[in-house]
Amino acid sequence: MLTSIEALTAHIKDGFKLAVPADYSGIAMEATRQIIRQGTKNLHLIGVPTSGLQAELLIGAGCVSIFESSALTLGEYNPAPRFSAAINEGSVKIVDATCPAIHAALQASQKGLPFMPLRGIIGSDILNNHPDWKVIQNPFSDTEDKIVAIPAIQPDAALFHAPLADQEGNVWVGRRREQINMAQASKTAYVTVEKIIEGNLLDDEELAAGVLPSLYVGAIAEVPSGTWPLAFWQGGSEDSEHLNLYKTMAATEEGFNEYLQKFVYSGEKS
Amino acid sequence: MLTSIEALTAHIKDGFKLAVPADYSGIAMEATRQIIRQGTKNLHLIGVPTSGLQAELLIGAGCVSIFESSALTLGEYNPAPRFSAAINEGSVKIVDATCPAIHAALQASQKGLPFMPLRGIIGSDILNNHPDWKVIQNPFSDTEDKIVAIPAIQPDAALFHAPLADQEGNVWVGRRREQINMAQASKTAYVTVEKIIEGNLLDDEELAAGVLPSLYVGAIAEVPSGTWPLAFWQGGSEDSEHLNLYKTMAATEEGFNEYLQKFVYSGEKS
Amino acid sequence: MTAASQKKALICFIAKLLRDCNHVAVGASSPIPGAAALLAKAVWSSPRHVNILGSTKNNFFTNGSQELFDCAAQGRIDAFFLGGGQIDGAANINLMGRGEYPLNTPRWPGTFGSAYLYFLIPKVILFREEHTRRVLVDKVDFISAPGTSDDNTYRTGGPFGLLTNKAFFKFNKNEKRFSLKSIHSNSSLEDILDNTGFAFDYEKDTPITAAPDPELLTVLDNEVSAKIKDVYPQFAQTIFVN
Amino acid sequence: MTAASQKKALICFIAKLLRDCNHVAVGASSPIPGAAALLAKAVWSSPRHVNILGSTKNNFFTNGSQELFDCAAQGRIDAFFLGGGQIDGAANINLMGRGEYPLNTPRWPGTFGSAYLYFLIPKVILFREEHTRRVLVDKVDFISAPGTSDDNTYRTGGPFGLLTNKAFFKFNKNEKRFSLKSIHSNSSLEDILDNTGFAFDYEKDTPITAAPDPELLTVLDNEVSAKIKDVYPQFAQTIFVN
Repeated sequence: MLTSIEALTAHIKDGFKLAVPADYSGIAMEATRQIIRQGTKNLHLIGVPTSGLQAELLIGAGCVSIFESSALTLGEYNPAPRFSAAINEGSVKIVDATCPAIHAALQASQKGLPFMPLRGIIGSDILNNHPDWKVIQNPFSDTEDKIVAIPAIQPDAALFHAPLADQEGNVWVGRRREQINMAQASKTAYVTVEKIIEGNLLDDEELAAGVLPSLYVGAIAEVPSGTWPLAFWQGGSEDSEHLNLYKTMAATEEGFNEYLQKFVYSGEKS
Repeated sequence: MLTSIEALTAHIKDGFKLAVPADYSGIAMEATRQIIRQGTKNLHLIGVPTSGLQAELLIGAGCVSIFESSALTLGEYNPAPRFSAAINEGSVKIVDATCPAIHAALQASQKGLPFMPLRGIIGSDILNNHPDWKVIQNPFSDTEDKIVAIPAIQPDAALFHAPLADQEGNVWVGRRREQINMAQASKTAYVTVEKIIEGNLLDDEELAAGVLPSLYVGAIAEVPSGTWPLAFWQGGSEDSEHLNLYKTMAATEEGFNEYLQKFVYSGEKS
Repeated sequence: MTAASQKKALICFIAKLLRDCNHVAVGASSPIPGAAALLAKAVWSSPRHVNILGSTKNNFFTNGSQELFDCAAQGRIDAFFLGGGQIDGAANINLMGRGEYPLNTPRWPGTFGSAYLYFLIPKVILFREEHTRRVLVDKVDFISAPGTSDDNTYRTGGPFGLLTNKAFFKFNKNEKRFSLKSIHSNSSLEDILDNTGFAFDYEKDTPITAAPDPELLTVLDNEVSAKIKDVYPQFAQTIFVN
Repeated sequence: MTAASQKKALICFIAKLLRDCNHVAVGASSPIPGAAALLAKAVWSSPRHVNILGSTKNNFFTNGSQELFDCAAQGRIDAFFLGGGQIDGAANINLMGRGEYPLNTPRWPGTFGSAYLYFLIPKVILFREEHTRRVLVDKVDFISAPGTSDDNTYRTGGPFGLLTNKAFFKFNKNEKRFSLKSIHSNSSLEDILDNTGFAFDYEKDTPITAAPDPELLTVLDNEVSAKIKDVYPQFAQTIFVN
């Protein structure tokens, strides 16, 4: 259960359906670089409910065949150059959703349901272009009342970064409970953490309230500053200088490859 | 927001749809006695997903017209005498469910959905006798695949007991997250707590993970040992002697009325 | 056989049934199955996860009381225990009451999660100590949860077997019938036939239930008893000397 | 009018629109609406609840990133802000990209929660500083979220108005049309007509947007600035002297 980052990402195979959280949660960026280093291909990447630099890098490095999410945003560093290039080339299949629909699809999986209904969406071109959603009649209404049915998505794995884990394999995610939903919706979860502590997080009721139990966890690796260069809600702020550098270098494919060489394959950190 | 127990229960009006948790959660027993004292009638009581002495007392005292739940159990003090009497007399309308269906109905309300689908149940006499559930075809299956649709239940209020609240109206429920679901599914929540503390529970990320935010809370009263004679997961164990006494006294209607006189109207505690 | 050693034998019997499981969930008021799960975990480290529901200390769920049901639907609970005021020969169980619903006499607490968990947990062990025609009936008065479902109904779980204080039956899903597997040493085939209200398959020479492995009993008494005292204090008093 | 005082004027303008709300949610990268919500709370204690999404310290949600959507569906969020690369005269918004989907040029980040929140939050204020025909178009290339729905569609929310750095429009749901309510002092009716790509209702004598209340500005500068610095440090640098 407690392992190295290399052993952790080795579980993530070609063609995996991989769920990752949004930037305000905890992004396993070091694990993402390791996925690129190990050469994983054809990921079906699910941004829950959005993604950012993580998806941008994986798409740019050619690891992704399907990207399913509600947005790919680099925040103030937008537009995302490799994502934009992939869109223009049509080289990655994009499944565009809206945030609560991604949550609903995962929650259906978490609850073992074939689908969840969801309000809104009707009249959006998202619905007209989505390959999987259906519009059904609300069975409890006597008059016309259409509602969107969102089929379950069960990822092969969830991958994220959290503040703490213990030696039993429990992970403290605190208020970032979308990580609990993601993990329970997925077949398993691979988690990098700032720190692995002695004892059992569940022995303290204050901590227990924010714990993902080990039942749902496949592997944990201790990776301090594992979200770099992104911010971490229980850690450092973003490395703005690096993100500006990324924006500059990734503007061309050559520059992006140089970026990969330097910051992914050679592992430089500034 | 912070108020007396009398002011808190005064919000609970005749005919309210009232959600209460199961005994392992936190039962607002002192508030329950105050509801009886104030003479509330025609409650539609929802045990989430079951209830115990709380429902038994409210039914016995004539406060309940509908009891909707998956069970009413006094644990080792079963059978529940006033519940059994009400069943025999047909004096209370009973809507029998199964635990995850109660959760699904509340979660539909929490999510603003008209219904939630739910696996299982088909072939149970619960389904044949339930007034509200429907069986629908899974819209994503090409072959016959029936699934139960559970319509939303939106209680007028949730009522429960929790360890802590702060002066801003935030409540710490810890791992007892069904209380968060109940509160969000209901129009508002009335909460008794062991202790009200200074400051803001959300300022500490360890505590924050187990907090029900004040947005969802209508009133809070500080009621130490508020679950007596029931146990509390963050407090004392049950008063077995009193529960045995209840079982003996409540075996007859006269004995139950004597119990009410002594332990509810006169407020004795042993 | 004393009452205590009879209960210990049931604990050891169940423990062996749980050895192939990863995660066993048990109700807080089910001390014999709970003790069995704790014993199996102590002896074989399998099941790896034991969850005592309703308890705070020995329960690792952190997502509220709905997590049990979600977890079952995810296929992450391998074994669970159900009982019933009535259990019939098709493994239908009745937790609602005797007589005609809704005016049952007696009325029992209600269906709890059985109408769901019975469908979704692969190894549901029906456990009821009382072995009488009052409990083991030809047809339950109310189906809280059906023992079997037709092929069109989504069902990944169901009854594995039925354990009482007289015998152990396995359930045959295709034939929708129990078959007697072993008879406890305090009973006999005649006793079973006299006290079972439903028809079931059996061999004339149905074996006696094997006595509990002495090593299991030793671990139960010496290592697991403290844990059981912690979770089920009143029950522990009835089976352990001190 | 300096850029800073123009932004402060927008903050004060929005604050007044939020005064009748109990709970306002704002994105972490929406500093002007966020500052406005904090200002309104400071001055009037209304809205009582301000939630800065994506922030940790100024966000009271504790149920994961789906709580925003659940909370909106419960009717517990009174006001929210949406923008868009394109906004059209029927209040349809496009966050997806210009040109034909899916090969947009440019492609923007995506629809986020707009296709849901626009239906469920009563007072959605469309806020986009840029007021040009590039942004305010006759018809969006892609409807991320529609401005209106037919009567059979469940919808409890929608557009209240559109605020830009030139003007404020209110949206008329029945006529599915914006009507110009006030023109900021740096602009004119002619300027608005020149730079708006959709038709809208207006009066010849549309008033000038009132200058911000000096008391509001004082509270903003003296009391709320610290809070805004805390939440939006870079933005605070651009509008506050120190």
